[in-house]
Amino acid sequence: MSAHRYVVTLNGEKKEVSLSPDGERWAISVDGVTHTLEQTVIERDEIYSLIIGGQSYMVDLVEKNWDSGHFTVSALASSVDVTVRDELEAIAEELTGGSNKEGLFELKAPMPGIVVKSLVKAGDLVTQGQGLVILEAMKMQNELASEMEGIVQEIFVSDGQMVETGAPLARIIMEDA
Amino acid sequence: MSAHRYVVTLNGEKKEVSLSPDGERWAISVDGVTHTLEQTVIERDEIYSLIIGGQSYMVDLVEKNWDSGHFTVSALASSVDVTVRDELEAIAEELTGGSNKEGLFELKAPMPGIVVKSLVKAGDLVTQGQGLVILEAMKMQNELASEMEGIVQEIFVSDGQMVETGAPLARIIMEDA
Amino acid sequence: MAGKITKVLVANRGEIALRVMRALRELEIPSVAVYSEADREAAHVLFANEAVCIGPAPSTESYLRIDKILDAVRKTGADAVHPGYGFLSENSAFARALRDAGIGFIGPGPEAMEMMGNKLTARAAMIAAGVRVIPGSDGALGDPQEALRLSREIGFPVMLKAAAGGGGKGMRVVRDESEMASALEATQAEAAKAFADSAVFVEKYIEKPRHIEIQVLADRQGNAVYLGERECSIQRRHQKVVEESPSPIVDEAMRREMGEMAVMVAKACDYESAGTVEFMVDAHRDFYFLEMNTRLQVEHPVTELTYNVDLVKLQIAVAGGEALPFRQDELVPHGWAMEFRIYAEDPATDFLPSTGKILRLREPGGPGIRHDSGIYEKYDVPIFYDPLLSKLVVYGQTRVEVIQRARRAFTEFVIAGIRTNIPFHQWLLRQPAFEKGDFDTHFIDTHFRPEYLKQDEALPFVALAAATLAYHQHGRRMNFAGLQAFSRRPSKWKLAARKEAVTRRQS
Amino acid sequence: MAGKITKVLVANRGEIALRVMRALRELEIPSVAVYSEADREAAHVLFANEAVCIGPAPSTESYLRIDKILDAVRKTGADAVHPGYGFLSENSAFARALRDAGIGFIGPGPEAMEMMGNKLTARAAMIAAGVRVIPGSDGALGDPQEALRLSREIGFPVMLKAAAGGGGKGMRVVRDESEMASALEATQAEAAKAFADSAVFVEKYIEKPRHIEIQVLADRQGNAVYLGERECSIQRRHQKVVEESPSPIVDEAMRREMGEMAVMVAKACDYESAGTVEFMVDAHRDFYFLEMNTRLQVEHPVTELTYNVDLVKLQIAVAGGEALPFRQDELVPHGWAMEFRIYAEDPATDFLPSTGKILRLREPGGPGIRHDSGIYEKYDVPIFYDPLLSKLVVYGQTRVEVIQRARRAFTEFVIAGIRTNIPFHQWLLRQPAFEKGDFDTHFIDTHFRPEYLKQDEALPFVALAAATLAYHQHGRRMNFAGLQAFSRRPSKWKLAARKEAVTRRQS
Repeated sequence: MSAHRYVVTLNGEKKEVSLSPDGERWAISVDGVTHTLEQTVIERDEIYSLIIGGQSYMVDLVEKNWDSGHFTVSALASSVDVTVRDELEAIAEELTGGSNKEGLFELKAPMPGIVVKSLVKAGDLVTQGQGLVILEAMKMQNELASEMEGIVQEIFVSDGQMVETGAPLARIIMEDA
Repeated sequence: MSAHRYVVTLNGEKKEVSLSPDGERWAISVDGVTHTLEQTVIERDEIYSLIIGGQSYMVDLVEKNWDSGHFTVSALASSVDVTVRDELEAIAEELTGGSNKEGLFELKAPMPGIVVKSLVKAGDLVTQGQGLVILEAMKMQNELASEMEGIVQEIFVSDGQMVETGAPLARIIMEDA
Repeated sequence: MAGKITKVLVANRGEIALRVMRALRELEIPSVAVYSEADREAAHVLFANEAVCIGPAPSTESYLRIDKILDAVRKTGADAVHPGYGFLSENSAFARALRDAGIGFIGPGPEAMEMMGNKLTARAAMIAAGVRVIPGSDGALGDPQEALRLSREIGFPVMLKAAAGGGGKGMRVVRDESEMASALEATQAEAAKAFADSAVFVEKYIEKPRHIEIQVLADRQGNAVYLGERECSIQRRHQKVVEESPSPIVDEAMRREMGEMAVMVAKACDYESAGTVEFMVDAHRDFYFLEMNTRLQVEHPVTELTYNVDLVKLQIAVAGGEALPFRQDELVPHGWAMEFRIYAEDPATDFLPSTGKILRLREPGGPGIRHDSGIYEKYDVPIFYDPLLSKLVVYGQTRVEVIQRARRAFTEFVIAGIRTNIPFHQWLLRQPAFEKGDFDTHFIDTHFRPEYLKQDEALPFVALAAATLAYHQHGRRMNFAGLQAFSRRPSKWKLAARKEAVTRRQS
Repeated sequence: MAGKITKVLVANRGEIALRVMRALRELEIPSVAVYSEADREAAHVLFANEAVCIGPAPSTESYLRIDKILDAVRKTGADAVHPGYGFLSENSAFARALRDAGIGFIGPGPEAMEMMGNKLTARAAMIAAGVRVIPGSDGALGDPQEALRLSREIGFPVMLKAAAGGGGKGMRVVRDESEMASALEATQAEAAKAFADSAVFVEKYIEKPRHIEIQVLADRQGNAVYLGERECSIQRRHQKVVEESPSPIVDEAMRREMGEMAVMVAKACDYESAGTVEFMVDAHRDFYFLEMNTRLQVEHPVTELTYNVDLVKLQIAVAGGEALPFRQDELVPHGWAMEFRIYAEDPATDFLPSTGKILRLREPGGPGIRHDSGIYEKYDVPIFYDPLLSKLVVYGQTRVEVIQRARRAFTEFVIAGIRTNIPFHQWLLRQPAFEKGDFDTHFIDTHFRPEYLKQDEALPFVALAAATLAYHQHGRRMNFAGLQAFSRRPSKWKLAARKEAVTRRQS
């Protein structure tokens, strides 16, 4: 009857989750409230059927990263990102400040595409919402903007370059950083 | 341009196959006749697109056993079983006689099911085509017959027993064996 | 039960449970699945809003248990039950139990089920109502003289049938008077031996019989209409395999005549909901009442396509007390539809059932394709139930277009991991007699042989090439991986495992 | 080219290439795919009988290269080309090059394309033919007096438009006479600044404009018919998103009137094959010719469903010299159809395009669902082309049924790994104005906000539970695997790798 403790982040909220086997079912407590659920694995790490309080759900684990605990879960005609950490890991990360860096904005490619043009260069002062890079994907040009006011520290791409999702495009730092 | 040699069995026929990379394509020779083919891997070990002489084929590797070289390949609205062996392995197996045993018939379950009834018992004389076991699967009863005349050496199952595909049900041996 | 239906329990499994749940979802009525222990992963459980386990795998311990289904109804607060086809769908005790519990039954009343459930009482009632049945003696024949007299009335050829017989046994065709005496003696002897009952009766022998049925719909207000015919003559061991609507041999006049007779049958048993009146049709296109199926049929989609109706939603409306939304003269069929039942059975080995995991599923798409399925990729088909996996229903402007479209659809259809009868359908769609619509219920038995099944001639080379490439590339990768094995950066999980291993070794 | 078509090259990609190849396969005509280097794994390449690479990823170097497509035609021996929509489908030079090479073009002649390709000449020709166009000045306005005089003729409100403008820029609505002078001055100044050309013309301002188009079909024998209308007002940035047939505002009389005008347009340009005449319809249901699209439209399936025809097969028949198989009075629509375009773009982030691998694809099924798709599970959507992935087309008896069915279908539809606009469709299907059919081309802009998108309220808990279970179980397995690692029986492959490693170390 050992309960396993996790910290789960979903839609920006952190939840304390404890999971314990309960016969052929699971007891799962989220922030202190317990639910009983029945899980059937249709395809390991891929497709589950969950029955929770009599309600039936088909769930697809679309993306998963076992090391970071990041998942994209598809169910109920929609999908959502979830991060699961062991409780001890989560505490350790909190103590060391994790990888959060304040006073810094890194623009990453939200999709694969071709860099049409950089709108700014290193040393430029930019405002929040100002366009930094134009990225073309699927015949459409998209202006990608800065999320904070600051100075352009570096542009990582050159015009005409193809980039993958997540590729760093530009870094903005706080003026007094 | 080293050619790799395989012995491939398909529809009961053995073919000598040699495979050599040819730029971005492959040259594949079957019993001395060479074809050029282009392969694109859509999903590794799962889905290929092959273009052979301008003709396009989508191929699914449905079942595969890397040790035995047994594959079930689905393409062209149908499927077929294929066995691939390294040339040296194939020769070695031929020399040791493989696992063929003559003068013996082992009845195996062709599908999962429930044994309704054994129609014979050990020591019975049976003719070719005589029913040995009735197996029920999906509400239908199927009488499974002997492929040779002989003596029932053993019945491996009891009435009411559930069996999986390939489970041995009965063994018939030649009268003078 | 009366008034609006707010939650429906579907007392079935497989494709028909999904079909019913789709209609419910369109009406925004929550659905409840019931399932046996073997069906926890079944498609209908995954689709339903709620799911209740009702017992072990054998249907006698689950899907056929009225008490357990009533428990599930109570537990979930469902106010109506849809029975699908098979299982309890024509069980009048079930319909009665629901009525007694104040739960709606989406189907006819138990009285109609009982009247139509017994072939002999149904026949008698239909004769009384003026419905045409297959002419024959209503009781056992005494001597050859009586047999001769009745046969002359009916007209030769006739069929002698053991009263206790069934499944094609104890039957003998008599083509003219001279054969009667010896045939009767032989049939009686055979009947006595096989069934310990020598009673034999005589019936008109139907040559080149076709099985054609009429869809009817009736409401509580007393309205009843017919929605044309379905041709169901492509059968194997009395199991339908391909159905179509319209029938290649039914014209407008015949449709009206059969339809009106079917409505007469429905009215004679005070029918409510969707039902089917089955007829036997002979080579002269004369038709005879066979029986009434007091439920939704497997092959209902071909009618839905040609009449552009949703029979399940109409059943639900009628069960909720609504009147039918159309009159007979508003029901005009358009186009042509054909249903191909996809069974988990291998046509190459005498249709041996096949079960196992569906490793790959790729469904046909594009114009004129409807797929009513009870499976999905990675589903493990259990051994306990009917082998019907899904139904591919094809629609088009003409019968020729439907056949061409079905051939195209089967080039797209991939179900891998288990054997199906798709190769049979591919064979059927190339038969000139089938293309001409020239067939009867004996068609498969007389025309099909496993050795006629054909694969594309390019398949062997394509498969050989693909398998050789796979084996070769896998080997290369494995060798490479072997070389790399010791230089890899250990993952977090491996480190954890190593630590645990060390800890255990120490303890 | 004349006579029977025996092999067709499809000069397109994506769902439309598949749509055309399905028709070809039904007719048993082999199909040839052409593909760019980025499209080697595209669905149309996998579906085709033959496939030819025609160059690098950018369409200017592949799908738009007439010379390369002609090479592919010659190489494969195709005797006709189907252009799909987009790319070269309305390029008269392409149609002419094929004609010169003696290759069939499945579409209209280059003359009709040219006449309709230029908006100004098309407008002039249609006025000459007696077709109603949006009233306006045919040239640039001089002074406010001329503008006032013309506007009085047309009737206020009017729209001032920069002649060189486009895409919504350099336009200004003038509601009454008093606003004219200042509005004209402002628009001219704006035009001069934006387009270096101050020419401005005046046109009737269409309030609450709806985009409604008529499908026409014409053959070489001079027959031309219309197949009803398609309502295409649900647009975002002039890109159609949802189309339906019939239109909620078109009745039989209006359909006939619009249809006859569309046939007049087709005859005025000697049209052959399938084409579409687009109209702008105002709040009073008055309609004006906008342009003719001389090709198959994306949204052709809604017409196929309501008229039970196969437009692609009819195009092929007409291109082969056959006459249309029906007369106007035989064409009667039944039921209702709606098409939902599935785009790879994320409605939550201002419809940002999304590409990547489709990790899971589960398509809706059952009654009334047609899926015209250009994708498959494991397909990697490239970044170079139009974001249209597929079209979900829903059919039913009434508009209400179609909406209910579409909602149901979207509960079944899983496309995972990339973002799609499915959440937008789910939002749209719950808008009362959409349900009532009360919308115009501004609907999305005025009504939609990303924050209106909703997910099921049970999703967070279900996702949390599933992810936690997965993480937990994976961890357990990894620990177990770690403990077992050294006790495993080595496989044949590992032995081979070890041997090779040893060999290399020794050498």
